[in-house]
Amino acid sequence: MVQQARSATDIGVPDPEGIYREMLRLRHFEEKAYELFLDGHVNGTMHLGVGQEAVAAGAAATLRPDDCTLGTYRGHNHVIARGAALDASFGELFGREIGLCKGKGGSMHLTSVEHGHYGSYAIVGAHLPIACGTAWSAKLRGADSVTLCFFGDGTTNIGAFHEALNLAAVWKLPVVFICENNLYMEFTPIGEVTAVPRPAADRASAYGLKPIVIDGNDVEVVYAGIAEAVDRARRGEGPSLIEALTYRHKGHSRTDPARYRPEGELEDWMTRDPITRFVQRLQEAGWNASDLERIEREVIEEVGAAAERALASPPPPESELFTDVYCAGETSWRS
Amino acid sequence: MVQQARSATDIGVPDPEGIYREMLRLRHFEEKAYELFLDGHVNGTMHLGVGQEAVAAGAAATLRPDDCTLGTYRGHNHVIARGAALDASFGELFGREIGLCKGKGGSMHLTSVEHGHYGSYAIVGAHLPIACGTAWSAKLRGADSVTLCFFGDGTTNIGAFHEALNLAAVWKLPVVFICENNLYMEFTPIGEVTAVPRPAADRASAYGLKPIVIDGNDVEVVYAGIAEAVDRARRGEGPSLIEALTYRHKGHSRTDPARYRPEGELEDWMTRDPITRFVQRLQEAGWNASDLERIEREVIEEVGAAAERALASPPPPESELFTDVYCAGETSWRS
Amino acid sequence: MAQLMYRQAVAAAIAQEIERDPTVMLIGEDVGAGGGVFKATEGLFERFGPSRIWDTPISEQAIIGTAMGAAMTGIRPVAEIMFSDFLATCWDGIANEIAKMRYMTGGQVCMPLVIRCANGGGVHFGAQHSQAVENWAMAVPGLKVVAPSTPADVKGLLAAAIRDDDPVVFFEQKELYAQTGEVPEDEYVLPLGQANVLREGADLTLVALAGTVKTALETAERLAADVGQEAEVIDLRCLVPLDVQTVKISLAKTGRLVIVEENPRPLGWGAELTSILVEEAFDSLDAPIIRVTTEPIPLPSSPTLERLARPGVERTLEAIRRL
Amino acid sequence: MAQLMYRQAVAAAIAQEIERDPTVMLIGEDVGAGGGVFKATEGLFERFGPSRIWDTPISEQAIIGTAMGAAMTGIRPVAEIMFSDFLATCWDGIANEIAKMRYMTGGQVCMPLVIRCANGGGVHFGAQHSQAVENWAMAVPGLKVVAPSTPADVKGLLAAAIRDDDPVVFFEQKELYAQTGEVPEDEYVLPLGQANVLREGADLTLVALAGTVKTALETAERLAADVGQEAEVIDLRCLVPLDVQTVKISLAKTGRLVIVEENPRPLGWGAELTSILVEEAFDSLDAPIIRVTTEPIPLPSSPTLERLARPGVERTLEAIRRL
Ligand SMILES: Cc1ncc(C[n+]2csc(CCOP(=O)(O)OP(=O)(O)O)c2C)c(N)n1
Ligand SMILES: Cc1ncc(C[n+]2csc(CCOP(=O)(O)OP(=O)(O)O)c2C)c(N)n1
Ligand SMILES: [Mg+2]
Ligand SMILES: [Mg+2]
Repeated sequence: MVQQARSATDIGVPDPEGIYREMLRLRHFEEKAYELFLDGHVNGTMHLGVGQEAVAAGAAATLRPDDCTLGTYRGHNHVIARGAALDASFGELFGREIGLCKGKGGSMHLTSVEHGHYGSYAIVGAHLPIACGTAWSAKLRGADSVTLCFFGDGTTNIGAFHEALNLAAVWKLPVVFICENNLYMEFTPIGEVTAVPRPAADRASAYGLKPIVIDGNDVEVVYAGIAEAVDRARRGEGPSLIEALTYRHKGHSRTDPARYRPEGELEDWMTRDPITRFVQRLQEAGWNASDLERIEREVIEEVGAAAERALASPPPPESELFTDVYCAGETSWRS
Repeated sequence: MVQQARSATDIGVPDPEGIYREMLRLRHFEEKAYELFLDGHVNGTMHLGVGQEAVAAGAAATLRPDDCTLGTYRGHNHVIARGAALDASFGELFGREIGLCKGKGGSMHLTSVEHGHYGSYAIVGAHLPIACGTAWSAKLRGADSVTLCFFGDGTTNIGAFHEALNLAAVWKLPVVFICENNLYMEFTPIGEVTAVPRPAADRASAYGLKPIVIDGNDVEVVYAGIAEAVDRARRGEGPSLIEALTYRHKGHSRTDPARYRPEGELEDWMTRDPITRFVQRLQEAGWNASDLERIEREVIEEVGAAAERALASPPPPESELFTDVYCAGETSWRS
Repeated sequence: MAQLMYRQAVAAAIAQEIERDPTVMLIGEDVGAGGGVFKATEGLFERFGPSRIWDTPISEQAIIGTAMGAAMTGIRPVAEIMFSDFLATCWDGIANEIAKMRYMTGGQVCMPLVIRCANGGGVHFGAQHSQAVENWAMAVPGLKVVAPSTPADVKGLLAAAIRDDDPVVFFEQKELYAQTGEVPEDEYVLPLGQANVLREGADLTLVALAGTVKTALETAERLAADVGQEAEVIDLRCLVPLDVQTVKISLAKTGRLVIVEENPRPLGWGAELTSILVEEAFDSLDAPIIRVTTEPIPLPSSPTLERLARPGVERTLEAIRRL
Repeated sequence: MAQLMYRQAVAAAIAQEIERDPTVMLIGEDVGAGGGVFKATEGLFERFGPSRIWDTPISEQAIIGTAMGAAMTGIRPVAEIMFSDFLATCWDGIANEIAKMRYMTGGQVCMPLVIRCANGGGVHFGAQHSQAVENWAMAVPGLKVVAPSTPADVKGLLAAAIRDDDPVVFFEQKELYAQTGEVPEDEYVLPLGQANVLREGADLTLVALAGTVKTALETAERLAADVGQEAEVIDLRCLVPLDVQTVKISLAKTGRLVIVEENPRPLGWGAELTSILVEEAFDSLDAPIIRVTTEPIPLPSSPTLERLARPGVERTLEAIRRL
């Protein structure tokens, strides 16, 4: 069931301005990254989350600093929403010293443990069992922190999904699995390769879980839905599986023109753009347009300045090649 | 829902004597194998299917010679029910030249392609995707043959289960997945490690399939349930997932004393022994005890003679070491 | 002859075999309507349709298992695992089932299937999309392993792999997908297990595979220009079957051998080749066999670091100086 | 000192570390109440209960992923993958995630975990339960690899592996589980990466690991008795870190070296060792380095064939004759 946003006057998130600003930061980060990709500054590949900002921003707003998140190669939104610096995030895309991972990870592996973000994973499904582990760890350490694990609709068909969901349920782990159903796995409509209409929610009962479908483009709905699951997890009542319906405005990766989309689909979803919708909500609730525009200008400036700083950063020093393989600090495969 | 056997007078299998004889062959094969294991004739390990004969015998009776079956390390029942010779089956356990696989496979890998049995697999879950392949192949070749894939309750928690079930459903493959729920994965009660009470049936809806639970110790119920699924598959209506409730009388493998069982459990299930029950049914239907006993004596003799022939077979010749790796007939890893 | 890109040669080989043999099927993620993420199967779906080209869910275990079940029962599947790194997600199917089934059953089944994947680095995709893992496959008895370096070899060897009755893991070099070369337009099949001597020379032997063939050839040119030494360059083309004979003949002539391999140390394929040559051609060795490999680290995504990590001309020249 | 079986030494090491460090956890299939299929964890559940000993479903990917997530966040998990063959079912987690995460994140995480598994043949379990795959793990940069040959080494090296901040794949030799030996009763920890010279000799060097150590020692005795040659026997104990130095010192003395390894050819660990020695100790070599390995085939279950396939004393003696 797609839930509807709450009443028009009170905005259903704790810090509406903060959420608005966050969604804008995600959006403008991605737009800037795309521009710089076309200019040849981004190495390798890149998967943008434009259009999916409400999930990352709404989810992050439900968390404490000691909570854990894990995401995918389409993961810029999630690490930034947890608090990672924009310049370090850009820097990682550009393979620079300033990068979150010193340039060793790249666009698909943005990680900021400092902010509780335990990695972006580029092999589909791999991080779902890992999320069980961070959640299990909290339980073992007697901490009441919660793990949020983001993944796509296509990920629900891989074996690791099944193993992780079952173990989380059996061990009642404090983890919330959030499927961002953006209709496509790469170029293939998810319905063509999935035995059920709702790739995540229709599997929930296989793990004794409630099916939960939310409007992933309504940040208030996202916040409410995930907050409830996070609370449950924090109370020790076990995992949840949430399917958030959303859409990526860009292609799958790099410069994919997304020709596989039926005509009108993008346009249709653009009318449900999560930022536009939230702006409408804020305005209905009495925020004035000029304030909102000012915030957006501030964000654009912040993002631009961060990109500049990242571009000004040098590549990692050659000495970095052999560090971080083993804890001893070099490639100590021989003694 | 556990279905009940049909009315007392007409036996719900096409060839009651054949089924009776088959179940006895399976039972006495296993008992003899156990005896010879204790005498040191079986190499490595061995997993007996004593108590689970109704599933293999009932299932095999629904099949045509061109149908495919795949099973597990607990797979003696299944290959024999398809028609594999008893002496060659024993021979494989003993590592002899006469063995189904020339002694190269062992107890866990009994295979008789000649009889449509495409292997016993010893890594949990591995064969479920392979069963998709034999079913897909039939479809591609325009054959209306069907694949039956046997596995245990514990297997429902591994990733390969999920991937296979989804693909089978999406591609509407002519395959019937048969979970023999014998309550345990090795030493652990299945309920302790599974998020739902019915490890297979409670997952069916995740693949758009109907939940089907049958009494796996009633060979008539097994026959009827599987025949229906096989017909569906043959008509091109896609896969089924059947959970057959059964019990293994012996331990998990080798000489496991199965101390993890609650007291009285085995005794309770012994009262539902599939062979004893079928004997009762036959007697109720007018068969006389002396005929049934005569058949059993014949089977015991057949099994004993087969074991003797296998024991008389030599070990495989040393020249077999390097054959069968590659089709060219030797270990042609260097040219 | 046609000028084809390496990736177009993939499609050409598959098309050739699909047309020739009704049991050849392509199966994988986005191999159909999408044309493959590397465009290596572009045009096949339009040409042969969904009865021959099968798009799957993201289910590598199911892809590999399905290919195996089909191969045992009369089909010749060509399964794509998008990146060779992902072989790890279905390694049980490949290493424990496909590679062993024929042997375990005493020869009751054949396993005529091909597993294609994009292998290697140089495109800054980071540690999980850049590995060269042909050594993983080589280490599993029962598999054949092919890794072509040119568009023509792609066509000839992929066709051969599809016709072969044994399972073949076919490594396509990611970095080379856009490289062009002459490819025979007619039916074209090469034998598996024949190395290719791409350059003759009497002073030393350079052995390479797939992406490092270019490195070896460039090194040989530099060497000739700089110090007047003539290197023989051998493209192995296959790791299994391994054409030891061609390498031995060259070594007997040159007495000195350097291996350029993209597998990271330890245990790249050059280690086995070295070991075989030491055991069987010890007397030919005038100097140690040196291996130039990817460094023993996960591959970094930053181009600066990635370049340092992979075997290149400079490191190869330096190795030659150590002979 | 106590007389313990190899498998009891596993439990002893885990018990020692669980008592010492509240973050050490054991996780795996039937490791708890069941005591492990090899009885290697027997008694731990009774002693430490379900808060330290965690039974799982048959979900190898979940076991490995869970261990990884926990290791990144302050826990030291010891994960059991019952048979080393099954590493293939969770190879992505091991080779692509656990091994690379530290590097990919620029050192933001540590990965202090151990993956234990029963490795090797000799018990007639057939091709899917008998492989020696320590070479698979050695080929992945970022992993450490340990394979002890005695009960005492099991205790000392497993303790070290648990205390190590890097991920360690710990191969227990299936065939040796019931073998007994002296094991220190007090706290006992050995360093990783130190080979053990088990027998001194000046005529040749035998290098072995885990199950082949016994073969090497027996071969040395036979050699001394039969032809009066004295072989030095080195137990590597670890493949990563690899103690090349100890081997080089021995080779410098003996000039001749034979490797006895259970990995099948091609690409067993001996290949890398050979390659390193050829590159770095070429002048020490008075003869080719010969490797005695499992044959390049899936392992047959029939004892007659299995015995022929694996490296034994006879084949080692024969190799020595070829030096
Ligand atoms: C195991 C594995 N198989 C295939 C891929 C290639 N791949 C990368 S993204 C992707 C699609 C994932 O779809 P979805 O889960 O819906 O996430 P989205 O990209 O839509 O966010 C695929 C197939 C991969 N990275 N890992
Ligand atoms: C991937 C894998 N993990 C673990 C094992 C070890 N193992 C063998 S049988 C078994 C239990 C299987 O239980 P179930 O599926 O219920 O089948 P049953 O033995 O009861 O017939 C386990 C864990 C294995 N063979 N493969
Ligand atoms: Mg998607
Ligand atoms: Mg069971």
